[in-house]
Amino acid sequence: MITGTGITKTYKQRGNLLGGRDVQALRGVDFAIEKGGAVTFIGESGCGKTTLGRIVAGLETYDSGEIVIDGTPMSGLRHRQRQAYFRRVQLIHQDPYSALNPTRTIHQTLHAPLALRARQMGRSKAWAEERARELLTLVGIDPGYVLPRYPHQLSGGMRQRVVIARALTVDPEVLVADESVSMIDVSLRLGILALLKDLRERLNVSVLFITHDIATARYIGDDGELYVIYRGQVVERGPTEAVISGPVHPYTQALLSAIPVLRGVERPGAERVVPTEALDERHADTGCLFARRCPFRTERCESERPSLDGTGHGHACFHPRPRAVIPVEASA
Amino acid sequence: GVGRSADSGVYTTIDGAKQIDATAPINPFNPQGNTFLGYDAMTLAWPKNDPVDPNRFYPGIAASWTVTPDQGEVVIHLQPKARWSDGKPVTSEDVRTSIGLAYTQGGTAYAVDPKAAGSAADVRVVDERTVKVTQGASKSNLFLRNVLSTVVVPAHVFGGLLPADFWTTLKAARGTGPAVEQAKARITGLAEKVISFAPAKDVSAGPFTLERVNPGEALLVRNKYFYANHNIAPDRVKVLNYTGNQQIWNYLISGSLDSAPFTAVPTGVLKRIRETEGNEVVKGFSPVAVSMAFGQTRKPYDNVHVRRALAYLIDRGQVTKVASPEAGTPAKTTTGIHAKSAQAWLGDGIGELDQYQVDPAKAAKELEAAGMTRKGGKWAMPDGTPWKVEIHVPASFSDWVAAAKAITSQLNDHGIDATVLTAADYTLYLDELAAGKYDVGFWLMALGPSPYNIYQRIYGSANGWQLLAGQLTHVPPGTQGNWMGGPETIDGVNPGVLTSRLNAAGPDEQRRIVGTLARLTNQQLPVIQLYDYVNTQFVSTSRYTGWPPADSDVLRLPAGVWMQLGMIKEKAGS
Amino acid sequence: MSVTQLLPAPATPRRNFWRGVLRVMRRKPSRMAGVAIVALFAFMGVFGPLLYPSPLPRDDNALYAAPSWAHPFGTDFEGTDVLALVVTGTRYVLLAGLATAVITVALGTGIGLLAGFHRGRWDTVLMRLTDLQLTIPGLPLLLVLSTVWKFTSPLEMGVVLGVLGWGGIARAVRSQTLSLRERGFIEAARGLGLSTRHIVGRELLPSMAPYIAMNMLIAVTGAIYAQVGLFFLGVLPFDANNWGVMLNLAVFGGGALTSAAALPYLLAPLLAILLLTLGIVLVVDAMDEIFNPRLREE
Amino acid sequence: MNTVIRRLTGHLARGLAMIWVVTTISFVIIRNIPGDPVRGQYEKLIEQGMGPDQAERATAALYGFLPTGSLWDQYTGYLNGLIHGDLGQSLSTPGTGVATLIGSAAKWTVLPVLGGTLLSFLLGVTLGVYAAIKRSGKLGDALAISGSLLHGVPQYVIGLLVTAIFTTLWPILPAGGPVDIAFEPGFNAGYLVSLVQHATLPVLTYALASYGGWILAMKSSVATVLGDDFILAAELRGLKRGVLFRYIARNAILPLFTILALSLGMLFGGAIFIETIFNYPGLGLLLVNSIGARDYALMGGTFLVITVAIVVANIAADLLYAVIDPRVRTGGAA
Amino acid sequence: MTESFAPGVRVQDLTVVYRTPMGELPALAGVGLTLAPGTITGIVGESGSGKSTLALSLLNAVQPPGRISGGSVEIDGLGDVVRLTGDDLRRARGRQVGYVFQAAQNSLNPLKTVGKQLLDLGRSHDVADLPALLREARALLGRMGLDGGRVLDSYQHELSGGMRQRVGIMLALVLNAHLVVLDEPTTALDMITQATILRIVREVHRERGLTTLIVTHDIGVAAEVTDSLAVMYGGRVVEHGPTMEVLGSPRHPYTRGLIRAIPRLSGDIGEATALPGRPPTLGTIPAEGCVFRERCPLRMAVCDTEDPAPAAHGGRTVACHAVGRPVNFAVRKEYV
Ligand SMILES: Nc1ncnc2c1ncn2[C@@H]1O[C@H](COP(=O)(O)OP(=O)(O)OP(=O)(O)O)[C@@H](O)[C@H]1O
Ligand SMILES: Nc1ncnc2c1ncn2[C@@H]1O[C@H](COP(=O)(O)OP(=O)(O)OP(=O)(O)O)[C@@H](O)[C@H]1O
Ligand SMILES: [Mg+2]
Ligand SMILES: [Mg+2]
Repeated sequence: MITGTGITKTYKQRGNLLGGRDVQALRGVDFAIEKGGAVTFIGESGCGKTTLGRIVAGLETYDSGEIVIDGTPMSGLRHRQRQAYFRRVQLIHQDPYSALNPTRTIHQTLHAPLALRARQMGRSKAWAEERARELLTLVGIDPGYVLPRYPHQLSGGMRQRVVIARALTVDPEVLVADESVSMIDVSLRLGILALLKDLRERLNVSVLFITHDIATARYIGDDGELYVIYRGQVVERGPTEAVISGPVHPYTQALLSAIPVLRGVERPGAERVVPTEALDERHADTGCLFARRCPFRTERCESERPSLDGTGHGHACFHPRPRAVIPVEASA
Repeated sequence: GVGRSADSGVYTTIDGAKQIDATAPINPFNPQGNTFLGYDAMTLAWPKNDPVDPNRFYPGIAASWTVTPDQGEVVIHLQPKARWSDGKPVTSEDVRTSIGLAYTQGGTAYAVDPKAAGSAADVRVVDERTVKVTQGASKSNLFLRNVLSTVVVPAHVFGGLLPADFWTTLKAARGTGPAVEQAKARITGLAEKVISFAPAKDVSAGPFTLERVNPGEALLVRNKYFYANHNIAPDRVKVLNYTGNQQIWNYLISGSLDSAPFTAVPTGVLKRIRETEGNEVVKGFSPVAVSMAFGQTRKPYDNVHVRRALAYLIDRGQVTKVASPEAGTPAKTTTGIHAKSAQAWLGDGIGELDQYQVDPAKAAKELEAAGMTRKGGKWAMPDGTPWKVEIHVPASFSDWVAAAKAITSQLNDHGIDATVLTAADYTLYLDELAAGKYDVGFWLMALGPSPYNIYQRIYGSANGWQLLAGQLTHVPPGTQGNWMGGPETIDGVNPGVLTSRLNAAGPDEQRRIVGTLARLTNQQLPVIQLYDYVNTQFVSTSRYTGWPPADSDVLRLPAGVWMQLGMIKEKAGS
Repeated sequence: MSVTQLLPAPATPRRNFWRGVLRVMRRKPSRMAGVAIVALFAFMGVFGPLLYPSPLPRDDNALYAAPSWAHPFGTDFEGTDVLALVVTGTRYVLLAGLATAVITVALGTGIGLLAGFHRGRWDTVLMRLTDLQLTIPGLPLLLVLSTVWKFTSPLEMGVVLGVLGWGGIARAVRSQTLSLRERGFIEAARGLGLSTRHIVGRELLPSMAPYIAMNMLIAVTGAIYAQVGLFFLGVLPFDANNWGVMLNLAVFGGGALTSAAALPYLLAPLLAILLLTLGIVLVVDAMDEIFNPRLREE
Repeated sequence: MNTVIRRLTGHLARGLAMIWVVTTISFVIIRNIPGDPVRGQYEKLIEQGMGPDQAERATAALYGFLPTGSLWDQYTGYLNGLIHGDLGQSLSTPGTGVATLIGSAAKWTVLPVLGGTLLSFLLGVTLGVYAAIKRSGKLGDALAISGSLLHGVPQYVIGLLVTAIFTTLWPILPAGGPVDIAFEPGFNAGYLVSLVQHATLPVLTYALASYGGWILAMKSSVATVLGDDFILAAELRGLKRGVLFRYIARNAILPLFTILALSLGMLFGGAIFIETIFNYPGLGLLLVNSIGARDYALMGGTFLVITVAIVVANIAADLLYAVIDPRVRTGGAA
Repeated sequence: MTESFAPGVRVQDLTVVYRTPMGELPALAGVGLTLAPGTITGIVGESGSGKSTLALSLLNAVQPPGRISGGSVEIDGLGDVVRLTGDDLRRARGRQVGYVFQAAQNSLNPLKTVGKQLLDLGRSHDVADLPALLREARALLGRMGLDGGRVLDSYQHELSGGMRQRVGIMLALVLNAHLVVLDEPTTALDMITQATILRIVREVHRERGLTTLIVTHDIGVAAEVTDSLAVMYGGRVVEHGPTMEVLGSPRHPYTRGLIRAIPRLSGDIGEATALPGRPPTLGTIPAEGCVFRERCPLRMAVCDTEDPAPAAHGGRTVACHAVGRPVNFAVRKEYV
């Protein structure tokens, strides 16, 4: 169980003297990842999803807030101890092409962490070998084929599976999957999504899924939680299915409206929310962060910032209203 | 023809004494100064190149002179028609000012310290064109030479450098009492000002004046007021800069030089030079020899047998052939004197000396006498450790490097392990040599014609004898530049004392001393004389004629002096 | 999973690699020539001095002899065969070159890795140092240094040249490290808790190895040239023969630039340098292609 | 512009620090050089036929003003002088300021260095474009290999070969010196022709020695740009070949300008071999000569000037980049 | 605005090969495709199926080491583009055929402002009235919701991804081209921007009367904007027909599999499944037989030896041996 409260992060712009604006990537984000649960973050480009994922994986520092892993607050710990905790969170990179060392075979890639693991747990070398095969089988590829090969000899889907297998070598509790399927061919995407779902069930790992394609969130687990993040703030949160079928925040609705409709299979929803203008980091951050782009904004929105309310399906909006923005099946 | 100065009336040459530095002032007291001896810089007289007599001269600014037998008093009569290039006459006052300026620089004849041998005690203007210079108590037989070598500069240009009270200060500095040091300091304190003085333009009493200079060349034009203007053929003189011999070779091959100073030259290059139309080689006497010298405090060179053995193994003819076939003659033997002077100094005495012909058997015997042993074809030190002869030379002297390499090759042939080690430059070489870091190094010697100068190179400061303010002292090896480290006396003879006596001795005594020192040097071999330099010069007959013949006594003088003496004539038809 | 699926370990990729090498070589015969040239020089460096009697024979009657069958490049000022001088001089030259390369590469790689990997304050300090090294004019400093310090052995020479020449590599390795660091696999290794030693030694270095190897070759040539140049200028004391000494003696002693007689004496070491450069250029050209990722796509 | 000024101040501060460090290092090294200018001068006088005593006194007078005091005093004195623009007095050319000597040498270095570099830059860049475009052809290959070869061969090899060819085998050009003295300096034909004649071989050597580098740099730069999407995009928009060529050239040459600035700085120090071989009186030769004469002040000064040239070139290169590349100029992410 | 003339395009038997270490391999093998005048046609397919190659072929712009080795591309008013060379070809590009590049993010010269590049374009095509061109460009940009003046004064790095893409479209249309090829116009843009761009494409298409070809690997994108849809696999067009029909009742087993593999917002999650196997690359495309057979649930013996020829089925062209057989089709249909 990992919880985060009030996580903020500001990137200081260095080197670039003229554009010397700081970027507030996260503005007080709360989240909780249950053991074996699934949490999805969606949002537009640049709204802080990756930053959050990296913070959770311990690869990035944060300015304030607290992350608690299994009841232990991280802020009190020394660097080394913290690292040990964060080892339980493994990041799966977006790009399976750069996530594997091109000069090492899959065997070598998997062996390094497993050998370490074997030493830590007092197991034999043979165990490490066996475990490598086990993990590859678990992620659905043939160890015999894959082990002696170099990454460039594998397809994107296979590589992504290898990356997942590598993350599993340390028996993590959480997998952070940042856009893990966006670079994989359409025909193979579902396979990876299904694998992640499968791992949740079989190994009881939780998955923190980061994407800008909401549809994929459904395939990680319909029992999961969905967080819609905008300019570093969570604007809507709730059970995945509930948010998708009944979005109340105009931003969520805009995101859902933008998803192309598979005409012939689906019909567009009755309503559609289109932002009044494009995202611009330079927009003022007084009031509601979305106000400038919101077709439903009122004066209040421009002066006051709504906060995320309640538990369960919550939102940060002064004018929440469900709208039928998502497409419906053509046959229905 | 690039570089070929085809335009008539231009005489192209090189000043062997210095590299041209365009930023330096037109000032003969500055070592880099842009004045050229014989062309625009004049001395009172020009020394002849006599193998034994240093006191023979051609007239310069001085038309004539008289000297007392003990050289106590020199009276100089200036050229009656001498004028500066701005038309002003050259007067006795100019000479006196020049001597005053020389005092600030510390010439031998013009040492502030009265005890210094051969320094002038008094300078008196007799009349407009007559000056009298008297020598102090500590006499030197080189006094005349030194006085006549005085460079004369115009008082109306340089005079301001001397403060009004200069002569009284000088007198005070040469006297006794507490004020002496202060006065001395004031005189020497002028040195820097004199050296850096930069006249706006050249005012010369010589046949030419400097027109302009750039980093590569200097251009001099005729001085129409020169007293012997009818003797001067060229209208202009171009002095080329050089940084290495090979540049001179290049100029010669392209035929652009009318005359070139002494240069060592490899045979192949000489052939090319000769192929150029008009080029001729003139050879004459040069009172310099090169030797291989030993650090006698270092083993095994402290042992005279070892030095003799090496002398028996070195084929000087071969060394010369490799190193300097054109500008050297193999040393007949080691006397410390150039072979040509030796004939005059020693006469038949030479025959009694060991010639050190190549003789491996004798060498082996000498080595054995020194306790050296032969193991597997290689000679080893008496204690059995390997012996390696390391010969040091400065990298910039190509003939020395070649000679040293030839010697090591020969020694290697005879079972002595030998290598050449070079020093990056001459300065560094001298420094390390003086610090006693070398076993064996090359050394210039036999600097005639004065016998004192000859032996000073062997039994002078390099060997521990320091002559300061007329006082001779001996310092132990390894200190104050005593790198040769020879014994202070050998068989009751103190060579240093004898050498310093040469300074003041009369002709007979000089001959006796030289004989003793030559024998001693031949037997003890503090150095092994390798080859004697030949003054090899190049002239081109394509534009000018009237060159000095081989062995002429003007050969060491600049071509400007040849012109003054009326030798150089424009070639008919050119 | 059945046991039969145990595949022989990574034999295939390795064999592919060598096959790739061969193919690259064969594509341009000039590359073969390059390898042959480099091999020739290596051979001369190792066995050259053994091929001739020591000391080298001289012929007093053939000073600066013209090229002939007996002396393909003529003889020098004391009648020694010039070719023999070039061959026996190779060892010294190569040794100093190698020493320099090792030091340059070790220092450059070490500092570059350290700076790139640790970033932050380390990076700032090390990069300032690198800037400094790159700012100091190397050749002038060498000239000045050569008067203070006598590089009596090729190794000493190598140390100094190395200390004066690591900056370029350090900077390049740092930027490589920085870019590799951003690659997922380095981050993943850190996330897995692998040791820094593992990450640097097993993940980073192998990726940069070809790059470093090429730099090393280039450093070797650079060092050889600097060293030969110093000998040529005559600022280094010399005791053994080597190419730079030959150049110096030919130009300043033999008048090679003046008379054709000594020209072969000058040209022989010049040709040796040209040939060695050519060899190395061709080999680097081949390496460039061998290690190019394009080749891995098969 | 703001960016440029801010960059400039930062660079200046760092550049000054760098110069200070280099100055200090060179000061320490130079003061530890063995070899004594006094003894060198003494032996020189002896060789010129001066008597030993006379030579001794003459040198004493000459070097009466050698730097004295502890190393630290000399150092602070030196730095103090530097701050006031005083590089000290030359020992080998007594009475002349180091600054004067360097100034007159620098102008001779600038001429061939600039000429040679620009010539090779133009040549190399043109051929580099060609080599990149004809990458797979025989000629392109030959160009690339010859480029690498010339780039790899040290300057002095080229210098020596050039000299051997043009002054020995086929003597058509003067072998040394900066200009024939026979001509009045100034804007007259004879002087200028002579100037050019004398500079030809050094310029040629610089050009040959560095053009290979330009070929390589330009080739790889063009290859990179050719691989860039916008070139294909421009082609697909039907832009004329000339326009397309300018797109490629401008983008490819941009990174080379900074290298150009840097190499100009480096060349001040790299001129040593060429100036020695051609006896060209520039900074390199000055440095070599000052070392031979143990002229500490001149050595330090020359070294300093060479360093400053490099630092200035570095700054210039960066600013140049900032000025000509809009991505840097307007402060966007590149 | 001039009266619209939307050209038709007929691609016949187009073969494009790339030179690789293993010899010349075909990235397009005998592709036939017709773009009806005034329609938006989409090409979808996985990575490496030859979409970009086909798009480039429309401009005879296949880049080395590739070359068109056979077939023809007839464009109304231009003739066979494959035969065009030199200046004729150059003028056709830009003036008659507009191309929006796959990586439009980097399709602008970083050293020149958009305006300057626009002028270069005008000069290259001998536009006499450059001010008018600028006005037209500003109008187009304004149409796409941008401040034309500001954009023309901007460098590439000063524009966001969506803005760059719109500039790319502007440059493709500003010379009044009536055939526009867009290669992956929305890849690397986020959802909301993508939706905007797609809307613009659709509107501009209608307003200017264009024939448009959109290449994408995202079927959703194609579904949003296209009238007809071609599905590519391994260098072949395996199915082509009206978009609604192709998506609503796919005939080719690959099309079917592809649609089923798309994660969707509505519908039963359990229905979606990934295609087994992996898409072929140039080196792994089978030399003979059906290219899809390795992953095909309907594989038959004939598939191993014979490459199915495209055949018309109603308004559609399908290249599959199994599609001719109603039995199989009926059996499978129950699962769709
Ligand atoms: N290392 C960094 N330095 C400076 N700014 C950064 C850094 N990393 C991210 N940012 C900025 O922080 C903000 C959030 O970035 P982040 O990568 O977390 O967004 P994201 O939601 O993952 O976007 P995308 O969907 O494009 O991946 C962006 O404005 C980005 O420019
Ligand atoms: N320059 C090239 N050299 C060799 N093969 C190439 C080259 N360009 C493309 N190919 C190959 O040609 C085939 C078709 O490539 P193409 O770029 O047309 O595919 P695509 O459908 O556009 O894929 P993507 O969706 O990745 O853009 C691929 O298998 C690809 O590997
Ligand atoms: Mg992200
Ligand atoms: Mg594509």
